[in-house]
Amino acid sequence: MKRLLPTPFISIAIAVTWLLLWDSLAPGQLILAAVLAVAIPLVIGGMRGKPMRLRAPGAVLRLLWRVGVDILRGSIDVSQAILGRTSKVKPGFVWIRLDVTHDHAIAALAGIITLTPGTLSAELTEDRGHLLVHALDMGEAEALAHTIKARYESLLLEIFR
Amino acid sequence: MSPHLAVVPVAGPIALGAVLLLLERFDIRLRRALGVVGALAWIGVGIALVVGAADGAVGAYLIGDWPANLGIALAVDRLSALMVLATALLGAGCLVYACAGWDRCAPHFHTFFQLQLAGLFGAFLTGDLFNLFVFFEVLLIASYGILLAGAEGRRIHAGLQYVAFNVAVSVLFLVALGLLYGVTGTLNMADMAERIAAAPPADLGLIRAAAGVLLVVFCAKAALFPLYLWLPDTYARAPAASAALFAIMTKLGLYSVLRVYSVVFAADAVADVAWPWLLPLGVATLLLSAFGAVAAASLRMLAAHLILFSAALLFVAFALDSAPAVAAGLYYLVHSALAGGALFLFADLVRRQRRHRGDDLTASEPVVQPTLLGLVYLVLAVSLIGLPPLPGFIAKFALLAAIPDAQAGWLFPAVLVSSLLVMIAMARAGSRLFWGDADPEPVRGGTPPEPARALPLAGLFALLGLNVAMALGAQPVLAYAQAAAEQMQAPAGYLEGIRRAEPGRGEVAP
Amino acid sequence: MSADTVFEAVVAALLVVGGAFLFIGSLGLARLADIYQRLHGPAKATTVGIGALLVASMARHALLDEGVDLREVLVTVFLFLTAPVSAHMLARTAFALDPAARPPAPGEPGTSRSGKGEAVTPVQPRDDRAGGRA
Amino acid sequence: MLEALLALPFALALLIACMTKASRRTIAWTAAVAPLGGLAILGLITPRILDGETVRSTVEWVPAVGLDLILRVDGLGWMFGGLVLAIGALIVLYAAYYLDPRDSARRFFATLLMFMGAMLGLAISGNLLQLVVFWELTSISSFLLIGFWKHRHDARVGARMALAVTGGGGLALLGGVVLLGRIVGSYELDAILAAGELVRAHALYPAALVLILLGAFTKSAQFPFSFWLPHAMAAPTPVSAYLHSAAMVKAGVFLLARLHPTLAGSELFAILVVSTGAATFVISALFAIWQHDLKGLLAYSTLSHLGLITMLFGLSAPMAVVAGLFHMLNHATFKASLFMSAGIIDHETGTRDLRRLGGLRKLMPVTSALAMIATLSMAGVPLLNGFLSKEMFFTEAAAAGDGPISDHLLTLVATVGGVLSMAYSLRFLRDAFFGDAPRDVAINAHEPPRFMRVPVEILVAVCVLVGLLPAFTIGPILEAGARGVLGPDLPDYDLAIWHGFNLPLAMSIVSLVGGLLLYATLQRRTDIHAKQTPQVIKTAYEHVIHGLYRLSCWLTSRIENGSLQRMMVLLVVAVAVMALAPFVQGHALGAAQATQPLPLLGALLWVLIVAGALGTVLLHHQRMKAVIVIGAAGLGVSLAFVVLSAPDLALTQLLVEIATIALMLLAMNFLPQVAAREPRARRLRDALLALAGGSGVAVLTWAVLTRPLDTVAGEMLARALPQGGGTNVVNIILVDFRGFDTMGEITVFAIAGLLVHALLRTAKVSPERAWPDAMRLTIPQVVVQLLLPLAIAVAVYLFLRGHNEPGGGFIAGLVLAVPLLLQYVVIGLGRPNPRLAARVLAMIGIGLLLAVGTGAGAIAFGHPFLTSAHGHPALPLVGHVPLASVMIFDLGVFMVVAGTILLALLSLARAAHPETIAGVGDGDTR
Amino acid sequence: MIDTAAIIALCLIAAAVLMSLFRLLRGPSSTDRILALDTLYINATALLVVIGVVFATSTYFEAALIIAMLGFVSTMVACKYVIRGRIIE
Amino acid sequence: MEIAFASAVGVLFAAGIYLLLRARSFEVVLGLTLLSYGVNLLLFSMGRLRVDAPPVLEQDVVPTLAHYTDPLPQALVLTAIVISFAMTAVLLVVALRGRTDGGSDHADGVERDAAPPPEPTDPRDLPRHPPRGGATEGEQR
Ligand code: NA
Ligand code: NA
Repeated sequence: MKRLLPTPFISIAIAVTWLLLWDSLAPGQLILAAVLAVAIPLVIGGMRGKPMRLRAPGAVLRLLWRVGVDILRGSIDVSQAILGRTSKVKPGFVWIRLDVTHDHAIAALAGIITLTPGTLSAELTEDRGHLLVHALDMGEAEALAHTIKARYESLLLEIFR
Repeated sequence: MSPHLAVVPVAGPIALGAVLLLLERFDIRLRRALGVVGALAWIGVGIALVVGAADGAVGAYLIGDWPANLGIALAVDRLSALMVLATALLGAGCLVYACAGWDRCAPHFHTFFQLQLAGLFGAFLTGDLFNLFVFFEVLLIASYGILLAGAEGRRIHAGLQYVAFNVAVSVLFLVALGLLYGVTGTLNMADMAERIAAAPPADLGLIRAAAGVLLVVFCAKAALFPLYLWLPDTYARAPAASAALFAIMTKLGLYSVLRVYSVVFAADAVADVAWPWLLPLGVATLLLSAFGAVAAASLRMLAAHLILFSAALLFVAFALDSAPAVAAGLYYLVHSALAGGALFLFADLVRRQRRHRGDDLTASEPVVQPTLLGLVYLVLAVSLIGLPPLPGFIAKFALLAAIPDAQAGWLFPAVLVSSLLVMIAMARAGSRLFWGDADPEPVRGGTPPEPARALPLAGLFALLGLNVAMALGAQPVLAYAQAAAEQMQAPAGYLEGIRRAEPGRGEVAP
Repeated sequence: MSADTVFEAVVAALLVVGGAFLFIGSLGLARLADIYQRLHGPAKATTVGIGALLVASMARHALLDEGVDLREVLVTVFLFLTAPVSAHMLARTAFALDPAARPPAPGEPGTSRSGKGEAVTPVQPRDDRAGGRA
Repeated sequence: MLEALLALPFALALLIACMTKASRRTIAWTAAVAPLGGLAILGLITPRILDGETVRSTVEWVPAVGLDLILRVDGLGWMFGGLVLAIGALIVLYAAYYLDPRDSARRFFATLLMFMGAMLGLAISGNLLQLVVFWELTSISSFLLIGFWKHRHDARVGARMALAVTGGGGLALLGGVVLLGRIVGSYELDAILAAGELVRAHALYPAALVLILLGAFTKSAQFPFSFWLPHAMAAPTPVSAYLHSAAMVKAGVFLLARLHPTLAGSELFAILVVSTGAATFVISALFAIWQHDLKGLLAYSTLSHLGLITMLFGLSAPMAVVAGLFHMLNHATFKASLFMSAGIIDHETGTRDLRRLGGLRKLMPVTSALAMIATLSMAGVPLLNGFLSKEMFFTEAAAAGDGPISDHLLTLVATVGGVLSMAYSLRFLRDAFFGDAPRDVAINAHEPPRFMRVPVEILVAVCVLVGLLPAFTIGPILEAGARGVLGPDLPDYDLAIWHGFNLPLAMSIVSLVGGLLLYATLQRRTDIHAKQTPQVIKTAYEHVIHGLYRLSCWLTSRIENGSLQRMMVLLVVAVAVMALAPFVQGHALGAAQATQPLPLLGALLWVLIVAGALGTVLLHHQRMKAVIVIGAAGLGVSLAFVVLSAPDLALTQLLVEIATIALMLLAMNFLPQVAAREPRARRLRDALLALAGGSGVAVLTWAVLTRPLDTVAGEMLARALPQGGGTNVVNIILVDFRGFDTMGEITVFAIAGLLVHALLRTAKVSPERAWPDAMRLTIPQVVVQLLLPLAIAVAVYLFLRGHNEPGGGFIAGLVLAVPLLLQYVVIGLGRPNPRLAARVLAMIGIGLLLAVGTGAGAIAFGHPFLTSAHGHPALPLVGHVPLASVMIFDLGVFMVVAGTILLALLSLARAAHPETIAGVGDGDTR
Repeated sequence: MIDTAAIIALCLIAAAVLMSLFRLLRGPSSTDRILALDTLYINATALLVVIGVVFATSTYFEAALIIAMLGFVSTMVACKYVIRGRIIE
Repeated sequence: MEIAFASAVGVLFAAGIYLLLRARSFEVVLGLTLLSYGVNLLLFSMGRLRVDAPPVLEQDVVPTLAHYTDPLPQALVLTAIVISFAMTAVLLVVALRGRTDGGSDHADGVERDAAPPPEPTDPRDLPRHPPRGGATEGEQR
């Protein structure tokens, strides 16, 4: 099994993508999806990344919900910042020490930070210990860092245990 | 004869080129053998096509079994068959020559070479204007391949200009094609000819403008004044076998002029769109290229200008737009491609036998085989100057004879004076190469150059032999050329041949 | 008001909102003072905007009785995957062009804070000249 | 038989050329077979010739252009051919002794025989074109013979000069002959000789005449083309004796005789020929007096005598023709013997300088005696053959009263010429054979080997015999020759030594006495030895040639200055002219029909495209910026395709755009990042050109867009589904209707990849900038590694869908290649992987084979190339699957596209480290 | 109603395109221009989606998908070029 | 729409021609890229401009030119795009080799007209505004 499906998550993603693309659940498509899900990771061989294991599906859903809400909420704030007087904006950087160590988790966190309006993950240190975040409206830097760690990183720690 | 023979010269070399690519990990001798076998096979196909076309039938081959105007039709008539054969002959000679060693230095050489042949064959055979463009591109990019693979230094820069200029010309080709499609709604040459003949007067301006742009395209490829500036440097710097094969590439431009302006723009309303320009420009090119030959500082530069010279003479011949003149031109075309190609091979031999002077026409350094090379040069020079009894003379004479009285007053002097200039240039070059004083201070050291080996000589002699054969067998060749010219002059037969071709599949399902 | 009308209104609203967010994102790109601020506009408002538009599009297909075209989910997914990466790379590019703008990481020379964790480096808004010299 | 006559010298020349091992003697004997055998054959037909018959033989060569091998021996041909062969035989004998052991006898005799064959062919040509063929052959072989001593500069110059002048004349002759053939309607000699009236009345006659005379005059070294002959004296003496006295230079006057019936008889002919001949006759004789080189003096004398003969043919009276032919023969005998004597003198004393020679009658009495007799014949002393023909010349000059040139003038010219001839003959005699012994030369000079002198003895004997008994010896030959020219017009004449005391005899006496006095006077009053003759014409020629060379270089370097910009400007201008021409000629641009309103999107894309294009122009100096900005224009174009109903195009353009940007940036790492501005004037010029070009294209496009369209595509739409088996018509066109285009297109693509690989594999390229250590991109890496498999799934989807929806092999290939590129960008290539390139190359090769193979597969089923087949076979579980042969074709496309892009990008990426992407075929290539 | 909304959306996107274009041409840094191009790609995706709505077709889905999936490749390549010079290491 | 389209094509051509006439290889590549955009649009438009009529056959719609735009030029343009991409790749690499082999990125292989641009110390730091007074850009550091 491990040899056939070295990266199960990616295989699932492939199958789902395939079925979405055809917008169909016909038997033929299911077979093809399965074939591709097995074949593609094998074909790309050395180019595939480290296997990724998702635990705690509940945490995944919670994270998705939080991110979704934050995106919507943040968007409005950012819109105000853009539409308003730009000189009022008080931007700034903040380094966040990371507790997650898994590459996928770091990437997910960085992605979430960027997708959530108002913040942007600008750089990861070489040792992957710190993430540089740029905030459009700085407010309290410590609070921002805390929010990020509490709202997202904790869930990610749960997921990428 | 199988009707599928028409597509072999295109599909065959592409397939062979791909196979040669896959065989690159094996010994180069395998690729050489396969390549040469292929080249000989294309000659065989060329002969078969010529034989098949000799009766005057226009063979239309419907690729994909679609009607000619929907799909792409190949059209084998006397002219295209002749061009295929000439290309195959020249190509075989060049390939044999290249197998002497250059193919080791140039990565993917054998693949490029076959694909270049495919491009040339395709361009000669196609009956579709856009497909002509595609094959132009195939042969061009393949020519970049055999020009630039393994190249260094100045050759790269010559290549850069060649590539850039040709890409620009290709853009123009597309502009012309676009406009023509936009007005006529078709791409098949025969179909387009009929639609142009029936075009409303309001469309004539656009059609003529498109035809004019297209003419610039072909003339740039064929190196007509003032669009020939790219040629001398490129050809003079190309590896021998490539330059030799390039001898037919300018001829492709000429072929296209002849084909397109005889078939597509044959209607009275547009018949005068090309020829009136070509005659004076051809004469200008003739003289300038002759001057360039006199000024040439190296044998290859001389050869490059002789390529120009031959193209110019062909422009004059074709622009006269009469069957005898075109016939003389076609005969000259084949001859000059073979002889010009041989001169490039010869220049390379000289270069290899003179360590320090290369093929420079300066103070002399003796070649290793003066008698052999001297004789070869003599034959080449006689042929290229147009001295008897070699084909150059026959062609030049036939052309002079075909010049109508009205134009004789200025064309005779132009042709004769330019020939004289070429003669002076070649005499000067030959006497400097073979009769010079020994170097006052010969440079010593290094391994002395070796005499030419059998393989390159075989390639060169094959081309020379063909040239001599063209003189001995001038009558059948000229008769064929005459018939081909008459076929070109009466495009109705071509149109009819394409129109008659029926696909094997049924009509549209209801 | 029938359900369909409500549905249509929602779709229309989504379209307008999506468009608006796109507009705002690009406006931010045009208006904001330095490159780091500008990065926020498109990276966010566009994501939201396109999300809205895609939902509208899917809904529209459903309205036309073509079933829900789930394929468009893929567009959103791919955008959400790639947009942060772009922004991340752009930020690093900006740092590369203007290394002085990058606050030193904890532990790096020049930092005032001992890698205690949440380090905040206040950064003044940068004008154009300083923001990017390339 | 005539064929054998002509073939003999050529065949033997070829044989000798192959005799690499043979001794000089064997070669010489072999060579002698040619003239002797030829004479024998000629002897066989002599009775028929003397009966007035014309012997003919025709071999077809190129009847299509009227160029056949027609051999035609009439009296003239017989006479001239015999002369060529007879002198040729003597020359071969002479040369056998003359040549130095270091000279290549093989090369000499082979070339000599080739020349002999050419001369013979000239003499017996029954077709004017064929005559031109042999004419030029004599030029070529004489070029080789004059330059025989190739190590000598004067020989090379002389050879080139001879070729330039006589070869050029040959081209003129070709022109003249073509005109003549055009007038007459045939190139056959019989027809042309019979058409004299027609020719002279024709409007083209003057042109034809001038061209033909150019040929004749250059060959016979007539004024002002005479300068090449003295310089040809750098040739070995046998060559001079043969070519420059007996044979080649006679070709010109032979041609005058040959075409006499056709060309002669007009005032123009008389004026041109007589004046040219007269000028050559007198001026050359005058120059001959001051020549210090033995051969030089003989050369100028030859010129003078050729002038004399030319003059005679110009006079056109039948008797003048007879005299001309007679003098042609006589001159050949005495001049050939004189040249041979000169060669012997040179051979024995080591010099040809008259200023250093002298008293040779004591050192080599026999040779001296022979030479003196020949000299006297040259001077026109009675009892020798030269006297007889010169006497005839005087007669004709004095009798030419009814011609366009005054007979008094001609009498005067003839007499003056005679005086000068006597004078230079005397100088030759005195300086060489009398007086003191040679100075500063090897004094052990003695008689030459026995057989070297034999040819001279024979020739001098002929001089004497003919001089004493003309009617018995030369009479029949001359008559036959003259009949060949004049036919029934042959006059009665008497070849006697004594015609009574008349004006010609008086002229002879005046010549001899006057010459004696002149020489004595010059000898006493001036120092002949100190004077150098001016070489005005030769200098002029050199100036012309040098000027020509300089002009050529200047012109060529001015035009071909190697500037790409110039090429491009000319291209743009040419197109502008050609596109504008029809509208200048009065064609209308065409009526516009109603246009469509511009939608908002259209306006937006217009702004995007225009801004992108103009932004690129404005920013082009800063290349990185320009690349980004040009991306906007590309995006605009893609979106335009979307709006204008071309989804396939939009997809392709988008993907190509991405790949292009990657390519440009990959390459730009090795190029300067900025460019200097060019001069303002040039920018302005280019801007104007650009404006003209752009607006021209815009107008043409607009004109097409606003007229109705009737295209073949309607039928394609109709047939796409039933016959092409798909609903994406663009894809069906690509893989089916015009699959052949696509095959060519992927060939182009494959070659591009291979070329990029070839160009970068062995090159040593280095980036413009150095960079610190590599950086890790952790976050992008994670995303990209997730994206790649998904993108592959999308590629497969697009590939399968292509036949019915936007997509297809090409797009799928790009969708595969671009994420792979991204993978390399983000993660790097990792360890060098030589097998990577091999795999990619194989992918390209197999792709091409698949595409062609699909086409060929159709042939196997008896259908034309690339005929598609499709069906919907049912598979278990899956159901009906649309399958078409074009999918295999499309798979080929897919493989080529993906492989090529990868190859190109990888090659560029690895450019600085060629070892990592190299690998395929390296064992062979380096 | 949907059509009107779509037109409004189109107008808004058009304005977005123009502003991105402004940043693209104005710069000043290369990062700004790359960012502008990236934004243009996203705007283009939006445009395709809205066009699909207006024309009631899914023909343009593939184009949108491709831009969403691969549009950022240009950005990545350009950024990598500015940062590293060598795009592929 | 036709005028706008034609004028956009014209602008692309004008810009392309201007860059094509520049002396340096990279500009020539840029020019040819713009020209290929222009010519692709031109070629494409020869089937006339149609909005919302992609040549992807739909059921119940008669496959005629009245309902679909002309597909043929689209196929031609696809070929043209592919070929121009191939040519661009080749040209770029030849330019690159010309630069590394000959030391110059001038299209003629030798510097003409103007001195070669001095390299900025850090090429990423380029002047934002072209300097006034005729100095070349490269001279500004
Ligand atoms: Na397709
Ligand atoms: Na392109």
